[in-house]
Amino acid sequence: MSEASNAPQPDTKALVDIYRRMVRIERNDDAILSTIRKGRLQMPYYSARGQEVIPATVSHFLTDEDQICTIYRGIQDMVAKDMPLKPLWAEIAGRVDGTCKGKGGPMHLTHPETGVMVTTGIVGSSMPIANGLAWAAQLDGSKRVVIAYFGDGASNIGAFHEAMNLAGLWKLPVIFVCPNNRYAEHTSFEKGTAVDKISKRAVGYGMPGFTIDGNDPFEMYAHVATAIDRARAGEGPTLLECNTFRFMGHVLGDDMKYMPEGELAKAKENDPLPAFRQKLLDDGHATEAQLEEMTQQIEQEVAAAREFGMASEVPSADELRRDVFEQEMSA
Amino acid sequence: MSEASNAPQPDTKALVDIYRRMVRIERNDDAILSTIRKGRLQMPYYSARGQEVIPATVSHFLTDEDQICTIYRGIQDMVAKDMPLKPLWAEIAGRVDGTCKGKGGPMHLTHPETGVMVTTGIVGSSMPIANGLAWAAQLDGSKRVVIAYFGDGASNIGAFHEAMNLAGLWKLPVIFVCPNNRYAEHTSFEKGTAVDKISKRAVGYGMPGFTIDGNDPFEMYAHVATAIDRARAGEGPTLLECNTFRFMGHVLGDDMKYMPEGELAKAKENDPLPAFRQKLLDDGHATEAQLEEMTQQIEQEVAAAREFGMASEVPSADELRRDVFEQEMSA
Amino acid sequence: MSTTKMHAIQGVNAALHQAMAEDEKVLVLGEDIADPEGGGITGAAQGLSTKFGDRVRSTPISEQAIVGAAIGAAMAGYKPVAEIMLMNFTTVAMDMIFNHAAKLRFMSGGQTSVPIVIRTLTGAGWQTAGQHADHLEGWFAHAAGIKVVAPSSPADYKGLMLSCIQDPDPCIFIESAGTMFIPSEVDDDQGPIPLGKARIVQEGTDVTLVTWSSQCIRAQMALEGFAEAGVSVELIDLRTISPWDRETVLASAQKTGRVLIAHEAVRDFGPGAEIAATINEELFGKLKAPVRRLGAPKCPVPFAKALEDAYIVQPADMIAAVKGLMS
Amino acid sequence: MSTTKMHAIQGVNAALHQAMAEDEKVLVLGEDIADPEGGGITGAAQGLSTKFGDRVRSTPISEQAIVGAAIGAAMAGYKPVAEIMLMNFTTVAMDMIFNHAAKLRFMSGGQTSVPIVIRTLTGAGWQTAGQHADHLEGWFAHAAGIKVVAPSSPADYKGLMLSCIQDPDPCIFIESAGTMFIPSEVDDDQGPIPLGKARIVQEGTDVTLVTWSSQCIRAQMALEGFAEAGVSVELIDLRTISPWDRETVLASAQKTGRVLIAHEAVRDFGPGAEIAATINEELFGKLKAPVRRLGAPKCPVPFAKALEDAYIVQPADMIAAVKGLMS
Ligand SMILES: Cc1ncc(C[n+]2csc(CCOP(=O)(O)OP(=O)(O)O)c2C)c(N)n1
Ligand SMILES: Cc1ncc(C[n+]2csc(CCOP(=O)(O)OP(=O)(O)O)c2C)c(N)n1
Ligand SMILES: [Mg+2]
Ligand SMILES: [Mg+2]
Repeated sequence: MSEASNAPQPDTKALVDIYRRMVRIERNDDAILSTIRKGRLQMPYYSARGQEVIPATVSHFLTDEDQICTIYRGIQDMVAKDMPLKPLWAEIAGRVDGTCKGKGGPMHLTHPETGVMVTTGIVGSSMPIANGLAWAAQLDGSKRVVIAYFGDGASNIGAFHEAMNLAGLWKLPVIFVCPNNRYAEHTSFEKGTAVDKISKRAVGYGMPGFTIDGNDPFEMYAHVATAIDRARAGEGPTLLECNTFRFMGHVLGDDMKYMPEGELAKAKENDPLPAFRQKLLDDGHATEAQLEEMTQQIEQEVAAAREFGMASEVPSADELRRDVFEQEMSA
Repeated sequence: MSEASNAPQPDTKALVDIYRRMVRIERNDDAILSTIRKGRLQMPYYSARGQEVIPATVSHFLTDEDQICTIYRGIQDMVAKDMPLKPLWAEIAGRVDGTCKGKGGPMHLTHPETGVMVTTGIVGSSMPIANGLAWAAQLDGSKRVVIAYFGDGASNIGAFHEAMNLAGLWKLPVIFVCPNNRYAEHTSFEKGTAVDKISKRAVGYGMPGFTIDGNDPFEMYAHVATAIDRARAGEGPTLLECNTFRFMGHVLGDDMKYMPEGELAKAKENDPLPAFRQKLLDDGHATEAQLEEMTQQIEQEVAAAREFGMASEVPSADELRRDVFEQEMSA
Repeated sequence: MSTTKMHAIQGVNAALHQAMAEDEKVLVLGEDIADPEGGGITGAAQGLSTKFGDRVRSTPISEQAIVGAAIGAAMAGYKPVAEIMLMNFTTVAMDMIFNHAAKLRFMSGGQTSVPIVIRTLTGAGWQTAGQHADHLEGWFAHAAGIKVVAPSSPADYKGLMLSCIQDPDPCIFIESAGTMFIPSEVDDDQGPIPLGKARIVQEGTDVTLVTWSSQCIRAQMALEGFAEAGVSVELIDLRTISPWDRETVLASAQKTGRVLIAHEAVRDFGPGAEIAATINEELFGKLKAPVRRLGAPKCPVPFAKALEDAYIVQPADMIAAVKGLMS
Repeated sequence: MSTTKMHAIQGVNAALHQAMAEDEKVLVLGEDIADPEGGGITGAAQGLSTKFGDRVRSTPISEQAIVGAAIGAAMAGYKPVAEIMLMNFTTVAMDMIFNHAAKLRFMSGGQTSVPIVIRTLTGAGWQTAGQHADHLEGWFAHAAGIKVVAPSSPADYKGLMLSCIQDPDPCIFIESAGTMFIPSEVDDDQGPIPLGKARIVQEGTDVTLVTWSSQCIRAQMALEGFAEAGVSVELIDLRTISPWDRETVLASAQKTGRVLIAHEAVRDFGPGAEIAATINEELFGKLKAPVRRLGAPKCPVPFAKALEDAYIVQPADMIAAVKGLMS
C-alpha cells in the first residue's frame, strides 16, 4: 500500500540509525552462524537474514520503556532494540551470564531492561501476552507501546484472532508486526492462508492494517511512525504485514528443497542490506568511511560479546530448583 | 445485505415447509419450558425462542445425508432438521431411550441418522469438527453439505478463526451459520466484538460472507439457497451472519437485567412466528385451517414425545463403563 | 470477633473486594465479570467494577486472550485475577497457562514473573454433563511453576484467595459445585491462609482420610457414618494440591497407619496417586493397610442424574472404604 | 524371515505406508506433512502424498483445526492420522482432544466414534528448552476415552502405530527424542502389536524396572551397570500407558518384590504415581522395598546442556536407584 506524500519521512539521522540496527543484526547473525558451523555452539537457530529492515525500522521508534514480545526467530528483534550482546551470547551458549542464566536459551531470550519481555517458541503466543503488557501501559497512563512480532504462518492460529479482537476492542497500545517471509517452516503462505494479504484481516478487528514492502526502509518508516503515533495517542492497535523473505530457510540446516526453483535467488536479489547501503551513499546520507567505521565497531562489539558468552560458566544443576517459583524449591 | 431481484425465491411449498419447521421448534420449546417449570425435567435449558427462522430455513434445504454440528443452544437446529422427537425427549430426560442413552443430555444431543452429528458445550468447537465432516464429504465425492452453527460470541474465539481459514483454503462444503442474537451470555455483541458485522471477517478467509435479517424467511431463503448451491458445487464455504434475538435470555432463569430497558420488548415486536404466519395467510400461501391443522399435528407429536421420554427408564450405573471405548471397560 | 455467615462464592467475593481495596495493582477480568454483566457466572465479582471501575473488565469469549492479557499485565507489575468460567475451558487456554504463565519465570532466569490467579468453576452435580464438570487439578499439579488451590469451606475460599492474589507466582484456584451449598461463619477479618498447608478438619486415630474441595464436603457428610461404624477418622482437607502438605499428611498417616484418599477427579492417573505413592514410599512397612483411593470412574461426566450420582464418590462409598481399611 | 534395519521414525513411516495401502479410509494430515513440504518435521510421512495424493494434506498452523478436521472425518468413516508437530502444541488443541475426540463416543451414547491417531514428537535432549520437550502422557492417561501409546523400539513404532490406526477409538502416539538414535532390525512383515500389552525387554529376579519410551532406551543403556552391580533386573517396556498392562507389571513385581519406575515426564503427579500406587495397593505386605519412582524434577525443561542432562533421568540414576532398592 503506497503512502500519500505527506507520510512521515526519515531524515538522515533516522536512516543511518536504521542502517546501523540492520548491520548490528546482520553481523550478529553472521557470527552466530559461523560459531555454530564451527561446532562451538549447539542450538536450533532460526536466522532472520533478509528480514533486517523490519525490526530495525520498528526499533528506531522505540525507547527502552517500550516493550516487545517476539518469537523463536526473534534475535534480530532484540538486537535491533539494542539489547546488550554480551548476555545474549552467554544465553545462547547456555551460560550463567546469559540473560536467563542459560535456562531459556535462544528461543526464550528475555531482557526486560531493554524491553524484551517474551520470546516464545509457540506459534501465535506472542500476541495475547503483548496485549497484557499493553493493557498495563494503558492502565498506567503511560505512553509506552508494545510490539508483538509474529510470522505469516502464525496468522492462521487461534491466538492471533483472539488477541487481535481484544486489542481492537480495548484500543490497546500494541502494534502487530508480521514479517511475511512467505513460508511457515516448509509450507508456503498460499498453502496455509486463505487470503492473499494478512492485512485484510484487520478489518475484522476494527483496526487499520497495511501490507508493506518490508525490505523498503522508507515505506516501513512511514507506516511504523503512523502506527506508533496512533498507539501512543491512545487510538489503538495497528496490523503491519511486512513482506520479506528468510534467506536461510526455517532453521539452520534447512535444505529449502520445498521452494520452487529460483525463488530464493530472486529473493536474494532484493537483499535489503546492500541496497540500503547504496542508497545511503547515493543520497549522501553517509560516506563509505562512516559506514565502514560503524560496521567495524559493531563487529568489535559482536566479537567481544561472543568471547564473553563463550567464556562464561556453565550453570550448576541447582539452577533447576531456582526460578520455578520465587521461593527456591527444596532439594 | 439485500439481494438482487434474481435471488432465489421460495414458492408456496417452501414457505409452508419453513413455517412448519418453525412451529415444530416453537411448540417443542414451549413444551420443554413448561415441563421444566413444572419440575418434571432437570436440565440447563438454552431456549432459542425468537431465532426459529434461521434453522427452519437452513433445514429446508437439507436432506438426512446433510449434517449439522450445533451448540448447547441447538435443540431448534435438530428439531428443524426433523430429528425424531421421542428419543430427543428421552435424552433430555436422561433416560435409556434417549438418543445418547441419557449420557449426553441436552448439551450433547446426537442423532446421526438425521445428520445431527455433534452438539457441543464448548464455544466455537462446532466449527473445526464440521470442517472434518465436510472434508469427508469432499473425499467421498458426495454432494452432501455440513452446517456449522455457532453464536455471535463464538466468533471471537480461536477455533472460529482456524476453522474458517481451513474451510476457505480447502474449499470445504460447509456453511457457517451464526445466529447473531446480540448477546453472549450477558455480554453484548458490541462489548465483545471489535467489528460491527461478523460477516466482514469472511474476507480474511477468502469466502463470501453476508449479514442477513435472520428473522426474514425470504432473505434467509435467498442466501441459504446460494450458499448451499455453492457448497454442493464444490465452490467452498460461506459465512452467514443472521441477525436475531433470544427472547428467553441465555439460560432458563436468566433475569436479563444486563439488557438496556426496552431492548427485549422491542425485539419481541419482531417475533418472526406471528409475522410469518400472517404473511402466509395474507399472500394466500395457506389458510387458517391448514395452519391450525399443522400446529395441532405438531402438538400431538410433541406431546407423544414428551410422554415417551418421561416414561423411559433411568439408565443403570453400568452405562458408565460402556461407550468410553468401543470395548466395554471392565468393572 | 465478629463473623458473617456466607457461601463459598461470597468468600471469594469478599477476598476480591479486600484485595482490590488494599492493592491498586489487583485487576479482575473474565467473561461477564463486570457488574453490568452480572459479576461473573457465579457472581463472585459482584460489586467490583462498580467500585473499582476500569480495573475490572468483561472480556470476549477468548480464553487465550484472557489469560494472555493477565500474563502480560502481571509481567508489568499488576496482579490480575482472571476467571475462566469453567475448568473444561482451561483446555482452550492451556498453552497460555502451561507453556507461558507457569514457565516464564524459569525460562527468563527469574527476570520476569507472572503473579496471576486463574479462578475456575467445575464439579459434577448440576447435570451439565460431559464438557462442564471435570476436575483437572491433577494436570496442573503435574505442571511445574503453577500452584493449585482447591478450597472447601467459605473461610478457606476467602483466605486462600487472598493468599493466591498475594503470591508472586501463578495460582489456579478451583471452585467446585459440591462446595457451594453449605454456608458457614467466616471471621470478618479473615486474612490470608498460607498456601501449601492442609487443615485437619477432624482428628482421629484409626484412618487418615485425605480430601479436598467437594470431596471434603462429602467426607464431612460421612463423619457420622464413620462414627457409627466405630472408626475414628482423621479428616484432612488438603486445600493446596500443589505444593501439597506432605508433612501433615505423612504425620497423620504415620499415626493412623491407614489412609484413604478421595477426590472428585478421575481416579486413574489422578492426583491421589501421587499422594498414595508418596505415603507408601515414606512409610513403607509402617502401614497397617494399603493406601486406598476413591475417585471418579474413567469416563466423561454423564448427564442422567442416576449416572451422575454413580459417577461421584459418595459419602457412602467413603464409609464402605473406611470400613474396608479396618477389616 | 527378512528384516530391515531402521530407525523409530522409519517404523512409523512403514506403518503409515502399509495402513494407507491396505485401507483407503486412512488419511494423514498435519503441518508440512505432504511431500512437497518434506513429509513432516521428522519425515515420518515421506512418500505418502506422492503415493496417496489428496488423502495426505499439509495444513496451516492451526492445531485446533487439524484435530477438528480429523475428528469430523473420523466420525464420517475415515481413519485420520494427525500430526501435532510437538507435544507441547497439544496444549493449543486440548479442547478438541480432551473435550471432543475422547468424549464423543460416550456423550453420544455410542452413536458416533472418533478413530483418530494423534502423532506427536517430544522429549528432552535436543536443547529445544522449555516449550518443546515436555512428556505429557500423564495428562492423557488421566483422560477418559483416549489411549496413550509411547513406543521405544523401531519394531514397536511400526507395530503399535498399525494398531493405533486400526483401533476404533482415539489414540495419542508419542514419539520421543530419546528413542530416535538406535536403529534395529524390524521384520518386513511386522504386523500390529496389541495395545495395552507390555514387553519384557529383559527378564530378571531382583528388581522390576518399569519404563517406556525414551527411558526404556536409557534403561537399556543401564543394563550392563545393573549386571555389574550384581542385580538381576526385569526390564519392562510398558508401551501403552493407558490402558496399561497391570497384569504383566504386577506379576513381575510379585516375583521380584522390588520396583523402580522411570519415566521422562515430571515425577510429581506423573504417570509413575498411578503405577506405584496400584502396585502398593495390590501387593501390600508382599514387597521387599518401597516402590521407587524416577522422573524429571518439577521445573520446565532447561536449555543449557548441563542442565538438560541433569533434568533427564540418566542410566546412572537408574543404577543408583536399583542399588538403593537392594540395600
Ligand atoms: C502452536 C505451534 N504449532 C507449530 C509450531 C511449529 N513451528 C515452529 S515455527 C513454525 C512456522 C511458523 O511460521 P511463521 O509464523 O511464518 O514464522 P517464521 O518461522 O516464518 O518466522 C512452526 C509450524 C509451533 N512452534 N507452535
Ligand atoms: C470456550 C468456552 N468459553 C466459555 C463458555 C461459556 N459460555 C457458554 S455459552 C456462552 C455465550 C456464547 O454466546 P454466543 O456464541 O453468542 O451464543 P448464544 O449463547 O448467544 O447462542 C459462554 C460464554 C463456553 N461454553 N466455552
Ligand atoms: Mg513465515
Ligand atoms: Mg449470542
